[in-house]
Formats: sequence, C-alpha cells, structure tokens
Amino acid sequence: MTPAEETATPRELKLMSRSTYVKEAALKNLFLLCATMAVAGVVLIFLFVGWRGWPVFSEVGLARFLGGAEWLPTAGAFGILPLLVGSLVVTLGALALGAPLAIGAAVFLSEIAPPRVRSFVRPAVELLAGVPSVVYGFFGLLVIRPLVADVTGGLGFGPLTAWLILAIMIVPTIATLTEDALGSVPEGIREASYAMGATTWQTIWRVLLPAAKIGIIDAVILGMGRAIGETMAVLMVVGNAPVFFRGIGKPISTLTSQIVMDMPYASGVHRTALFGLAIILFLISMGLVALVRALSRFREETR
Amino acid sequence: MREGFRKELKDLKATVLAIGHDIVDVTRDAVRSLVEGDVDLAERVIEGDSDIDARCLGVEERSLEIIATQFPVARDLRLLHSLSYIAMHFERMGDLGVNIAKAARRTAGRQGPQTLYDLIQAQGNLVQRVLQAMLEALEKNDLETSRKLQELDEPIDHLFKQFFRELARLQEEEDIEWGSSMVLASRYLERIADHAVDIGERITYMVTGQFASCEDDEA
Amino acid sequence: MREGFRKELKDLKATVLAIGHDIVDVTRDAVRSLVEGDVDLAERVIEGDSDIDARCLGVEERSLEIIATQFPVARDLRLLHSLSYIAMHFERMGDLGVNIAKAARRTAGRQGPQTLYDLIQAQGNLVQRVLQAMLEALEKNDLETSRKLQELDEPIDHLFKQFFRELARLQEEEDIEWGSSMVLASRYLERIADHAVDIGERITYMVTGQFASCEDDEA
Amino acid sequence: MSEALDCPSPGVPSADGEVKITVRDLDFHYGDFHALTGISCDIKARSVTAFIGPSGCGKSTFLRCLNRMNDLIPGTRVDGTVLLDGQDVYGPGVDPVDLRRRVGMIFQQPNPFPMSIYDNVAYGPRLHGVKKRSELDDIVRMSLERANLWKEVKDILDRGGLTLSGGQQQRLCIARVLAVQPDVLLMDEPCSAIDPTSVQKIEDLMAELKSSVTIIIVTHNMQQAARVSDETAFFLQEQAGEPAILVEFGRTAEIFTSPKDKRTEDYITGRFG
Amino acid sequence: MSEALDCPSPGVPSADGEVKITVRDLDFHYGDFHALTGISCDIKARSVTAFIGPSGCGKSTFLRCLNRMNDLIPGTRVDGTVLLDGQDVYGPGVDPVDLRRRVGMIFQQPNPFPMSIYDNVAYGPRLHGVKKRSELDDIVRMSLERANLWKEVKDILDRGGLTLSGGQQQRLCIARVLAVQPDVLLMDEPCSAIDPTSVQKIEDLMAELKSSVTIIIVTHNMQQAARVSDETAFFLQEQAGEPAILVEFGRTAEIFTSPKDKRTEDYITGRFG
Amino acid sequence: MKRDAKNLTNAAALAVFWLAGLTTVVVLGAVIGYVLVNGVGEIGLEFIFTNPHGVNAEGGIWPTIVATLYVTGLAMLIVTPVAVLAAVYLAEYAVQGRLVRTIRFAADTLASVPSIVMGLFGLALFVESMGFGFSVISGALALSFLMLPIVMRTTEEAIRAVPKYIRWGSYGLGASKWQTVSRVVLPAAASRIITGIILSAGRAVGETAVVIFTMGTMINLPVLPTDPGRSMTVHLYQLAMEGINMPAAFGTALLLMAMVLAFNLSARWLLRRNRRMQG
Amino acid sequence: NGGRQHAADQVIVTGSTTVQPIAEVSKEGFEKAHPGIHVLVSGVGSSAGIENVIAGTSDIGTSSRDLKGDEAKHGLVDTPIAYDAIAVIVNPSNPVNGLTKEQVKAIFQGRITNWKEVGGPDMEIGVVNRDEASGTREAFSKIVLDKERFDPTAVILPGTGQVRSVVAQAPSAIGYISLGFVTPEVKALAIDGVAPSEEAVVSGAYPISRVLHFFTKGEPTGLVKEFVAYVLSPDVQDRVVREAGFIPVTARGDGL
Ligand SMILES: Nc1ncnc2c1ncn2[C@@H]1O[C@H](COP(=O)(O)OP(=O)(O)OP(=O)(O)O)[C@@H](O)[C@H]1O
Ligand SMILES: Nc1ncnc2c1ncn2[C@@H]1O[C@H](COP(=O)(O)OP(=O)(O)OP(=O)(O)O)[C@@H](O)[C@H]1O
Ligand SMILES: [Mg+2]
Ligand SMILES: [Mg+2]
Ligand SMILES: O=P([O-])([O-])[O-]
Repeated sequence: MTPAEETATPRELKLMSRSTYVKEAALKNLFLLCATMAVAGVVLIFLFVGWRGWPVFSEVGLARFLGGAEWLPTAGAFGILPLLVGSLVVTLGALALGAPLAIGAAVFLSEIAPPRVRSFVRPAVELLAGVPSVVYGFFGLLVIRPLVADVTGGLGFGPLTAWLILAIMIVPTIATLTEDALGSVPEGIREASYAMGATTWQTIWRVLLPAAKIGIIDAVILGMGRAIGETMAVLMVVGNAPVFFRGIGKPISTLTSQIVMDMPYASGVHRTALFGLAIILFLISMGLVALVRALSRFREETR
Repeated sequence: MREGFRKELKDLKATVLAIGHDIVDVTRDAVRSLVEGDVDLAERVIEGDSDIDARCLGVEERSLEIIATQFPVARDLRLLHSLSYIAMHFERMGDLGVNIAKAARRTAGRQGPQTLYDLIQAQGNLVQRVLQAMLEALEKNDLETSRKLQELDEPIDHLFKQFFRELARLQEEEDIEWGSSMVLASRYLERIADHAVDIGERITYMVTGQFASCEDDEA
Repeated sequence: MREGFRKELKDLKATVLAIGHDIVDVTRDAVRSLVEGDVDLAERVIEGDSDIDARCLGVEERSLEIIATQFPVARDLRLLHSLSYIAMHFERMGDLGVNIAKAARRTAGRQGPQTLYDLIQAQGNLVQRVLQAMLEALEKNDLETSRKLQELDEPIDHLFKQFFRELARLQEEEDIEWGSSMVLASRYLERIADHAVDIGERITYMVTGQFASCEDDEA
Repeated sequence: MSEALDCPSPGVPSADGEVKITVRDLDFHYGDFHALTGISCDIKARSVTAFIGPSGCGKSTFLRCLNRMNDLIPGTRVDGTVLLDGQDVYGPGVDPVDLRRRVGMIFQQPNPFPMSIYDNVAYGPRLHGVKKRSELDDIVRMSLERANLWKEVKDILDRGGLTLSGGQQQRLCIARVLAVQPDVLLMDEPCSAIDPTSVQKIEDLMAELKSSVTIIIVTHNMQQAARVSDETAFFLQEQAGEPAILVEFGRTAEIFTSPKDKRTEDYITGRFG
Repeated sequence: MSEALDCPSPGVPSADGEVKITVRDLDFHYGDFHALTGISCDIKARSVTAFIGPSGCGKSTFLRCLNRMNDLIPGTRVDGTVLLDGQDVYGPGVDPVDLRRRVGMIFQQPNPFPMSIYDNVAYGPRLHGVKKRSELDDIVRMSLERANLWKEVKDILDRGGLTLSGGQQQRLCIARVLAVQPDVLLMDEPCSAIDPTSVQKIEDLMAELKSSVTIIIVTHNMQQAARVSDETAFFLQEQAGEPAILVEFGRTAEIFTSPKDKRTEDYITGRFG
Repeated sequence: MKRDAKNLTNAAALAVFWLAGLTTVVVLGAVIGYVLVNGVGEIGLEFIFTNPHGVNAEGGIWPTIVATLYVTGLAMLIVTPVAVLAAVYLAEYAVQGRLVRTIRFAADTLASVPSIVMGLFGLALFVESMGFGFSVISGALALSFLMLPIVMRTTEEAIRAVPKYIRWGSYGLGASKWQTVSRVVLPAAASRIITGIILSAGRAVGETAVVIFTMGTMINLPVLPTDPGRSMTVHLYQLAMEGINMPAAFGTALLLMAMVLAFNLSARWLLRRNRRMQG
Repeated sequence: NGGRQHAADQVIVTGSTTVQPIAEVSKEGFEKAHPGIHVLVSGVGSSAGIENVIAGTSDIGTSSRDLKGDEAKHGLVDTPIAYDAIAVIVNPSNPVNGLTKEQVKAIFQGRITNWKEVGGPDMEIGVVNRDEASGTREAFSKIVLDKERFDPTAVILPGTGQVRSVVAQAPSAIGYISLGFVTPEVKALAIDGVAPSEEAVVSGAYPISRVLHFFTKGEPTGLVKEFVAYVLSPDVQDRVVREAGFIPVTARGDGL
C-alpha cells in the first residue's frame, strides 16, 4: 500500500482475455432469451386462444358473432353484442363511481392526510388491492346485493351492484397510480404554490392535478382494464342474463362472466365461441395498453 | 458579469485617482509656500493632510473589504492590491508634501540665495510633470507612460544633487538650519518623485502581472 | 481544517520574521560602519540589500498568490495583507540601512566630532531596541508591546533633533557635506524607527481588525 | 375573518436603514425538537441579507418562520415576535395565505409549474383574482422584465416552463413571485442547484432587485454570501440537540474582514469541523 | 498473450515534474458530436491537477478518456494518444477493466455499494482474486487509514456503507479505490454533493494523498480548484456545437494571479456569460 | 369577502377529500370486518387441517390450502429465475430499440390480460394441448405467465433504482459487467426483488379464474404436480354460489384474506426494513 | 374407457350440483371402506358432467336430467340413483301459496310479471333462473315449460343454494330448487294444488319431479362399478339420500 510496497507489484496494463469475452456474451444471450418470454407469452396466448376460438369466426361469421343481439348458445345464437354492452356498462359505471373516489383518495393521501392518518389509509388502499376478487364477489353477493335490492326493487342483481363492487376493486389500482403521478410532481412545486399565497385546494386544482394529468389518465385506463377483465366478482353479482342493459337493477351479463357461466357445459361451436370471447377480451386489453403507452410517449414528447 | 463588483472596482480606482490629483496640488502648494515663504499656504497644506491620510486609509480598507467579500482573482485582484499600495504611496507623498510645508514654515522670513529657490522651484516643476505622467498612466493603464516615469525622475535626482552641491558652495553665507531644511525639502521632492516611479512599477504589475523588481536608489 | 493553508500562513509569517531579523542586523552594521568608518562593512550592507529586496518581493508575491488561491477572510486575510505591508516596510527599512551605509562610504576617512558619532551610535542603539520590540510584537501578536513602540520611538526623534542642533552648533568646524550626510543618516535612523512604529500599528490591525489611523510625523 | 396586512406603497425608496422585518426572541420547535432559540434581529428594507451557518443550524427554518411556511408542517411551534412593517405576522387573524403573497419565496430547486411560461407567471395574479387578459399580459411582461428574462423568452411564452434551462427556470420562478408584487423575497439556497454562469445572472439580478425589494438569502456558499449581501447573519447550533442561536449579525464587509465573535471568525475562516 | 509494457517502478517518489499521463492531440466524439479536439497536456505525477471550465465543456468527458470509462457509452470515438507511464492505454488489446483498476475514479455522488463498510473496501481486492481474510483485513485497514476514515469506522466495519454520512461515504469510496492500489485518482466533482465541512476533509485528504498518488479533479468550484490544485487546466468550448479545447494549462497560483490567456482571465474573474 | 369565499371553497374541497380517503378505509374495514365476524368462529385447527366431508361440505378445507400453496409455490419457482434474468437484460444490457420496445409492450400486455383469458389459455395449452390435464402444474404454468410481468417490472424497477453511480463505482474498480451485476446490482436490489415476488405470489393466491380452468375444482390433496386440486378461491366460489355451507365459506374467505394479508404485510415489512437499512 | 388415462386408484365424478352432496358423502364412505382409493368429486352442472364423461375426463357423470340431443349417441350407461322433485319456491312473506303449472310457465317465460296477476300483492316478480349447465333447469324446462324459452332477462344463478338464499331474502322472488334443498327459509308452492312432498312425488301427484342419474361410458367396471354399487347400497340410499333431501330409488319401488 505504501509507495515502497507498490514497487513489489510491477504494473502493466493487461490484455483482454477471450474467455471473459465469451462468458459475458453467453450470459447476455441467456438474459435476452428470458426477456423474450414475455413476448412468447403474448404470442402463445394469441395463438392458442385464437386457435380454439377461430371456428366461431369461420362458422358463425364475424358479423353475426360481433353484431348478433342474442346470446342463446343452446339455440345456436352466438351474438355477443349484449355481452359487449354489458361489459361496457359495468366498466363505465364502475369507473364513474370508482375513479373520482380513487383520485380523491390519492389526493387525500399525497396532499392532505396528516402522517398518522396516512399511515393507516395508505395500507388500507393497498390491502384493498390484495383482497381476492372472489371475496369481493362474496361480499357483494351477501351484503351489497340486498342493499341494492332495497333501493332498486327486484333482486339486486345487476349493474348497480357490479358497479359498487368493481368501483371498490379499481380504487387501489387507480389510487396508487394516481398517487405515484402526484408523487412524481416535484415537491418544490407545491411549496412554490403555497409560497405564492395559494390555498391547498387552489394548489391541488390549479397545479397538482394538471401536472399529474397524464399519469392520472393512465391510471384510469388501467383501472378500466382491470374492470373489463374482472370475472368472478362480477359473475357473482351481475345477474348473468345475456340481454341488453335495461336498468341499473336489472340483470345483465358480461364477456367475462359469460365465459365462466358457460364453460362448464359448453361444447362444439359454443365452446369455440367462448374462446372467441376470450380473444376479444385479449384484444381490448391490449388496445388499452397501447393507448397508455401512446399517452406516455405523448407525455415524454411534451416535456 | 458581476456588474456591482466591477462598478466598485471602478469607483475605487476613481477615488485613488482623485487622491492622486490632490497630491499633485499638495506638492505644488508646498513648493510654492516654500519658495514664496507663504506661511498661510503652508499651514493649509499641513492641515489638509489628515484628510488625505483618511482617504488613503479608506482606500486600503475598502480594497480589503472587496477582497474579503468578492474574492477577486487575476487582474481584479492585482488592481485592488495595487490600488491599496498606491494609496499608501499617496499617503507617504502627502506626508512628504507636509514636510516641505513645515520646512516652509521654518524658513519663512529667512531669505536664502535666489538660485537655491530657483532650483527648488525647478525641481518642484519636474516633480509635477512626473506626477501628472504617473496619474495618466494609472488612469489609462498605460504601460508606455509608466515606463517613462523612470526617465522623468532622473533630472530630479540630478537637481537634488546639484542643490546639495550648490548649498555646500554657498555654505558660508547661510545658516545651517536653513540649509538643512532646504536640503531636506529638496530631498522630499526627490522622494515624492521616487514614490511616483514606484507607482509606475505597480501599474506595470497591475496590467501585466509581472513584478519588476523595484530597485530603490535613495542616496 | 485547511491545514495546508494554515501551514502556508505560518511559513510566510516565519519568512517575514526572518527578514525582520536581518533588518536588525543591517541597521546595526550600517550604524557601525558609519561610526567606525568601516567601508568594507558598509559595502557588505549595500550588497546584501538586493537579497532582502528580493525576499520582500517574494513575500508580497506569495501573499497575493495565497489570497488568489485560498480566498482567506477575516483574520487570515488581515494577516496576509499585513505581512505583505510589513515586508514592504522592511524593504524600505533595508533601503534606509543601505542609505546609512552609503553615507558611511561617503564620510569614511573624514573625522567629525566624537559627540556626533556618539549621538548617532546612541540613536542606533535605540533603533535596535525598537526593532527588537517590533519583532517580538509581530511574532507573538502582542498588542501590548506593539503599543509601546510609539513610546520607544520618541527618544529617537528627540536624538535626531538634538543631532540637528548639535550639528548647527558645530557648523564652523565641519564641512557641510559631512554634516549633511550625518544629518541624513540620523534622519534615516529616525525613519527606520518610524517604519517600525507603522509596523506596530499594522500588528494592532492584524490582531484586532481595527485600523488605528497612522499619524505620521516625519519632520 | 382573516385580516389583510397593511401594505405600504412599495414604490417609494426607503430611507437607508429602514427596518422591514423585526424579529424578537424567536423560538422554534419541531414537535419536541427545539430548533431555534432567542433569535432577534432587524432586517433592513431594500437590502440583501445573507444567512450563513453550518448545515442543520436552522437557517431554512428561520427563513420559513418569516412567511409562515412552517405552518404547513404539523407539530411546529413558534414563540416570539415577527413584525413585518411593524405588524405581527403571527398576530390573531392574520391570514398566512395573504402573508405569503407579500413575502415571496424562492427555493433551491427551480420549480416552475408544468405549464407554459406565461401561465407560470400569471399563476399568482390569477390566484388573487386578476382575470383580464390585457392586465395579465402586462403583469407577465413586467415581471419577466424585472427578472431579466423577458428578452430570452418573449417569443416562447407558450412553451412549457420546464423546457427552459436550470438557470432560466430559476429566473422564471423569480418572475413568478415578482408577479404578485412581494415586498420581501426569501431565497433558500437559490443557486445551489444551477450552473455557475446562471448563478452569476441571479446574483446580478439580486443586486438590481434590491432597489425595490427586501431580499433574504440562505446560502451555504460563504463566498456567495460575501459577494451578494449587505448584511450577514451567522447562525450556529453549538451542541447537537441544542437549539441554534444567532451568533452575529452585521455589515457583510465587516463580518468578512473583522467579525466581532470568535465563532464567526472561526467559521468563515474554515477552522470548524 | 498479454503484452509486457515497460513499467517504471512507481514506488520511488518522482523527481519534481515527472510526467504520469501524457496526452497528445486527443479528439473525442460522441457519435456525431465532436466533443473535444486537439487536447495535449502532461499530468505531473504526485500532484493535484484541476480541470476547470464552463459546464458542458468536456471536462468529465476528458477525464473519462483517461481510464476509458467512455468505452461504456456506445458510439464514442477517441483519436490521439493517451500514455500512462509511457504506455498507450488505447493500445491494441489493452484491457480497459485492468486499466480502470490502475486509474481509480471518484464520482460526484458518493456511491458506496449497499454492503458493509468492510465489504465495500474489500470489493476491489476480492474482484482481483484476494481471498485470504487476513490479507483482506490488512488491505481494508490500510485503505481506510489512508482515506482518513479508519478512526471513525473501525468499530462499525460491518455496518452498511450507506449508513454513513455523505462526506464519510465519499471517503469510503476513496478508500475503496485505494484498496486496489491505483496510481492515478480521477475525481469528477467529488465534493459537489456533500456538505461544506466534509468538503474540507476531502480537500485535506487530497493534500495528503498526493504524496503517493497522482490526482486529477474536475470541479465547478473555481475556489476549490484554486485551493487544492498544483496545476490547473482550463477547458473551453468557444462556440456551441464546436468541440472544446484546452485553453491554458499551468501552475495554479499563476493561473489565478496572472493567467496568460485572456479567455482564462475572463473566465476566472467571472467576466463570462 | 372574496377571501372568505376562497377559504370556504378550500374547506369544502378538503372535506370532500377527507371523505374519499376515509371511504376506502371504511370499505376495507367493512369487507374485513364482515368476513372476520362471520368467519372467525369457523376457523380452528380442525377447519384448517381436515378434509371437507358430509353433504354440506362440513369439516375443514385442508386440501384446498395445500393446493393453493402448492400451485403458488410452484409458479414462483417457475417465474422467478426467468423474470429476474429478463429484468436484468432490460435494465442492464438492452439498448433502447425495437426489440426492447416490443418486450416492454408484451410485458405490459401480459400484465393486463384478464385472468379469465389466462385461464382459457392455460386450459387450451397446458391442460389440453400439452396433456397435463387439470393439474397443479397446469395451474402453476398459467399463473407464472400471470406473475411474469409483475415480477419482471418490479425487478427491473428495483435494478434501476440502484444508482448508476454505484455501477460506475464497480466498473471504476475494474469489475466486468457480469461481476458488477451479480455482485453489486442484484444484491442491492435483492430485497425489493423479493418484495415483488411476494406481492405477485399474493396475487396468485387470490386468483380464481385462472386456476378454475387449469387446476380443476376437485377437492383433492395434490401430491404430484400432475394431480388436480381445488384452490381456496375456487372452494370459496363454489361454497358461495352453492350456498350450502355459508359458515365454511366465511371461514375460507377469512383464511384466504389472512393469507393474502400475510403476503402483503411481509412484503411491506421487507421493504420497510430495507429502507431502514439503506436509509 | 376412451379418453384420458386415470390413475388406477382414482374415481373421478363430475356433474350435477344437485347430485353433488350424494356423491361427496358417498365418496367419504367409499374412501373409508377402500383405503388408498381416491374419489374426486366436482359439481360443475349436469351438462358439464355428461360432457366430461363423454370426453373421458371423468369416470362418472352425474346428472339431474336425462340425456338430450347428441349426448345419447355416445353409448352412455344410465344408473338412476334417486328421485327428486323440483319445488317452486317463494319468500315466506309472499301470501301466494300455490300456482298452476301454467302460471309457473307464464312467470318463467316473462308473460306474468307481477304478483297481483296471480293473486298476490302488487309487486314485480323477481324470477330466478338457473344456468344452462343445470340439470334442474333442464328438468324444469322439460316439465314446466315444455322446452319453450325461458325469459332471457331473468337472473341466472349457478347454484341451488344461491337460489334458495336469494329467494329467502327477496320478498318478490320466485325460483325452483330440488325438493331436497327446501328449508323453512323458503316456501315451496303447491302446484296445481298439490304440495310437494315425498308421498306426492312417489305417488306421482306432484307434477314437477325427475330422476337423478349416474352416467358412465359403457358398463361400469372395476372401482367405478364398486362405487356405483356403493351408492346404490341401502347404507347410502336410506341414510345419505334421505339426509340430502332426496327420495331413494328404492322408495318408489317400495311404494309401488
Ligand atoms: N420537518 C422537520 N421536522 C423535524 N426536524 C426538522 C424538520 N426540518 C428540519 N428539522 C431539523 O431542524 C434543524 C434545522 O434544519 P434546517 O433545515 O432549518 O437547517 P439548515 O440550516 O437550513 O440546514 P441546511 O444548511 O442543511 O439546509 C435540523 O436539525 C433539522 O434536522
Ligand atoms: N453520453 C453522451 N452522449 C452525447 N453527448 C454527450 C454525452 N455526455 C456528454 N455529452 C456532451 O459532451 C459535452 C461535454 O460533456 P461533459 O459532461 O464532458 O461536460 P463537463 O465539462 O463535464 O460538464 P459539467 O461541468 O456540466 O459536468 C456536452 O456538450 C455534453 O452534452
Ligand atoms: Mg436549509
Ligand atoms: Mg462533468
Ligand atoms: O343439478 P344441477 O346443478 O345440474 O342443477
């Protein structure tokens, strides 16, 4: 270590060894292989689900499948329009209820809650995400549905119950992502706004929410993805009548719940139609992802 | 661009230049009071000195403050450092002017030979020229002029030596106190010019960053 | 703790003190050469001066470099600034020593009255005491001692005036060149002491940060 | 319910030495932690005052006491008096929101809002009810001019504030604060996150602004404090855990050539640590 | 296979002015962007050399050319010669990994690995095959001693490196580099992210280390460059888009009292921008 | 006057946000409380460790617990190496380009595939085409596709959160890329990676639609990976929909939630401990 | 046996949720009697069970309905294991106590939508239907609706117990479940004036009744045969079947 000792180890610049080079390259390719597993997954899903679903497109025909107004497999009617509408109704309603609640909760968490309150509200939000969807369905079935029945009359199966349950289910998704978006708004900006004589509300409304806007839109879209794809909870409360939306207390059915309902006994074209539903769900969620990515690219560009 | 700082530097230099101009006046008045035996003028020169001293001290203080707060380097630092040295020279030059005025006070009423008065007056005039040149060099950062100061100083030394010899020649006629006072006055004038030459060297350093070793040559 | 920097400050101060001790020697030797008419000694004093000049200039340069690179403030800055001023005083004091030695060279062989030699010697001794005290004050940042310098200086002024009177009294017997040289030598000694007093004021400033306005009083 | 602080007409230059902010016996607590004790000082109007001191000695804390930004941190407590133009800013019923408008603040990180340059500057006036476009236009232009930024941005007012360089962003923040016509500008290490040439510009800007605004700057850079300020305050926490005190307050030139307190001298000459 | 280049015995203290690194006509490109041109200089062994210059003038780029850290950025190109003890570091087949061991580097952000203090320092030696515990112990202790950190950490060697304060972390990083016995230490703004008292310690440490190691430091802080270095290099990109050049290289004291080049003088006196 | 309006708006807005925040807590409390109150009486050693029996599925739910843990553990084993190495590639080796964009898009898509689609995919590929039948291995494979993007993303984030300076530090000491990754980067990111894996496992435990179509619904104590089984979620679903043994349903729901909570809490604990150690 | 190869020690039973309890309890008894043997039971609905046994993924398909359509072509062997009656249930608070088969049909086809049309209060009828996988639904459809279409807007629930609990909670609801599942929470209506009871079923007076089946692919052999035999043993028939609320296959024989 001392200068005197250094003389003992003559220094020369070493040359690169070939084995190091080969090892590094091999490792890199292994990692690349693993990384492509995600791509493989998507391709496999598309291929296998698509393969099973293909007959419905060829035998029933795309128009009758997508455009048919009646889902009556035993009668050979495979129109998924009521199911599409059902999914849409359930999703949009859940978003309308859940997104404001989630964004409000996120704002509350990141801007308003005193630390002690935050320290139990935030875990609560995260734990909401952890509750299995069957438990939500269970809860919805036994607790929410009777309440809804009291309000709407009828049996309580239908969009309203599904909305309430789904709204709760998407709160954590939207709230955590919104909180992230708000959290990535630099602290200084808040201080600056307060220091200019803005109230908390003015700061939130005029600075923070606009600043986090795209992040929040992302969050809502992802929440939408979650709502569209949700199966078990919806199945348990929505009533499962494959008909068009007729009212918030009247049963309808969705793409996801219909698959689970029919899968146990479906055979033949009926079975392929269910795979067809799955592929449509797959395409929808992929579209939403593409939308989010386009948005974040937009955000980067406008930075 | 550190504009506040640059302005301060400029102001300080202007202050030093102003003191320099006052020194020119002091020298001129001191010589006049000596040659014309004008005691009032001499008193005024003596009185004015404390003001010059204070202003010189002020320059040094300010220069130090600027160094302490603005952390100048390179030419800025050389300027500040030089200004405070030059102010110190000015203070000394002012003191020498006062000494001449005091000599005037001492010798007033006692007439010496006109030649000697003429010599002193001539020396005083030459010193004025050196001082003017020095101030011009300082104002314009003019290396040419500042280098010429040494040349201008030579006849002054010369005159002092001539004065010394002249006085020795005339010794019988005059009282020695008068003579000594006059020798000293001539000596003071010579030293004022020497200070001006030193300042010239400072100016060279200030502009170029090169120290010319200051060879003094007082006797 | 900026140890490198502190060490440099210490070194520079030591350098200045060393120059100061040399100045003490120069003054002593110069006076001796004058009183004893020792031309060799005088020559040696004259030769040694360029070394002192160079060292003083070195102190100023170094001080500026440190200011430019280390950005000292407060007491550190005051120390550096003062050291460079003190070095300049030393340079002047060395020059004055040389002037005395030159006077010695001029007057060697020409004997004057012993009284005057005694007076010069006495004055030289007093100057030695002032210089010693000044160096002590500088070394120890001793405000007490540095304040006493003014007191110590008074008898020297006094001796100069006495010398002047004595010379006037003796004027008939001596040639005026010898007399003038001796007056100047006495004057130089007095000025060396004045420089020491100025340095004392510098030391006060260095330690306290307070400028005592330096009232000069040369004649 | 809340009382607006009286506003002296800010155009008239103050007599030299007029006091803008008076602090008396200020103590500050973060919950149990006693951060500052016995701070008293007078901040002169239309001058630059620098706060220096070792890290964690409470410079920022004190600064934030002056515009009650500390109110936003739960569990803090202020004792003592802070007078702005003679009015107690902690007095009953004083609206901190209004106070903060009068006492603007600039932070270490330039923090433009993620909106256009124009909207950044117009933010404050809009908050306080200015709606007319022509009026806003004027305010925006004047504020940017005062912040020496107008020339650089006058053609890109609708570009995002974040597209500017760090130094420009900081000047934008200054313009944004100037737009609400503060009397006092608090700057908490405004230059420590930006490049040296921009630092220069901001220091120059401070020199210009001080003819109309009272500026207080916290800085770790002693050289900067020395360069820009007229007066300097030195804070020190002598023992860990103890509250910090104001050791010395005086003319900057004096503090940096011959401070009165040995602790100040030790700190500025780098003899600490 | 490895080429035995001549190696001057590095233990012997060099005569003053011995050259450690010789750079001749160095040009550097980031893809299409020509960042540096015609850089030639001699870095003296066992001294501190400071690189100064405006932001973006290529100081870091040049520094990273010296230990080939730029190799890690795809698309870069180096022309010209860099000799370390007379050996061309860009010579054919030279292993940059080994070069980097000899030419250590310290970064702006202290970057201890998230492992114990001991493991941090032992990391390099272990990489290069030292296994014996006693040997490692010695290396760790000596490196920490050289970095003036031993006293502070000798009882907490198994605490995480990240639990130290910023300044201690930076010294830990220095110790970590010293453990692989570099001849040269490149420091890229090593103090700009740490507090002033720690800066002091690191500056002191540099003064000590330069008796055995050649140090090059990039700093934005001109005062720091002035304080710590023996020689100073001033880089400048005169026009945006043009490559930067080395304007002046010389004794620090001289550069700061009387630089030869007017651009240097303008830069250090703050007349830029 | 105006200022009062401003303060009033502010107060009203804040009240709304408080309401939003507290609603989530109340909802969570209601769900947990409801399940807890109704289920806690059911849970006991017998409930956990015995098989269901009787017309009304009395007794315990042991086989479903085993099947759940079995399939989740197996899925973790499958997914961890692949996901971690994939993340290493993305974070350390990949240069921005079409390949990386494609991989990221695929991962995002995979993450958002509805679980029912994943279930049908597992049915089509593993159960039927590959002939694994309804079995733990089919379930684990399908679940691992579900977990892959989650683990990949959290691992990549964990790796990216390791400051670049730390890598430079390692390179600067003469380490090769793999040495840097394996000795510095991965250990530094380890606890966050583990956290990510645990969180995704929690998600797998709560998954229903995937396992119902890949592992089957038979109450069976799986031993071999090729054995079928019924997960707790499926069990709960069936009990709930049959409505024949609600106490058992509540007990199952409670146990299921406890398990998911345990996963979540342990992940949070790990993360906090890690933050404390590095802080 | 076509289809997939089962382990030699397994019997896989899938199908009707109605039959589920019988199958599960039988499984327990059978496994106890035959250590090392596993009977895997899952209730996925009658159609699924039949589908599975045809596909060979199950050994036994349980069903609460007869084979229909194509299913008959695969050579399945039918073993009746119990009788069941389908009770039409309403909430106990509902004043209606009986309906005609025609009224029931009209209600489930959505032609009667208010209780007042059948003598009840002015209240919209909440029809609860079963999923298409359900054998109960199949039987109900055959017996009551003559295979005509159900009202498609009715709530569909995938389990018997769920139907019961919904009806138990909702005053306006009407549904149908196996007689065996009827509890006091719900009220079973008299159909055409006949209240559902074992006697009425056995006597044939109650119109909505059916047979529960085990289907196997070919004659049962080996373990499967033993399991079927066990289910038909008096032990199961008298105890389990009755406990589960069904009527043993032996009962009618006895009764006849
Ligand atoms: N929100 C807070 N809660 C508790 N203590 C705090 C808080 N903010 C600061 N402190 C403590 O108060 C003291 C003063 O902090 P402050 O930030 O004012 O110091 P500072 O002088 O600005 O330091 P720096 O120079 O590092 O910015 C410190 O000990 C700090 O730890
Ligand atoms: N990876 C890179 N790719 C392309 N250009 C780069 C890269 N890194 C740096 N540059 C450019 O090269 C030039 C020199 O950069 P460099 O970081 O060396 O400057 P610097 O002097 O260290 O600046 P600073 O003082 O801000 O650290 C800059 O114009 C920069 O934009
Ligand atoms: Mg602070
Ligand atoms: Mg750099
Ligand atoms: O008995 P099922 O479940 O088929 O109605």
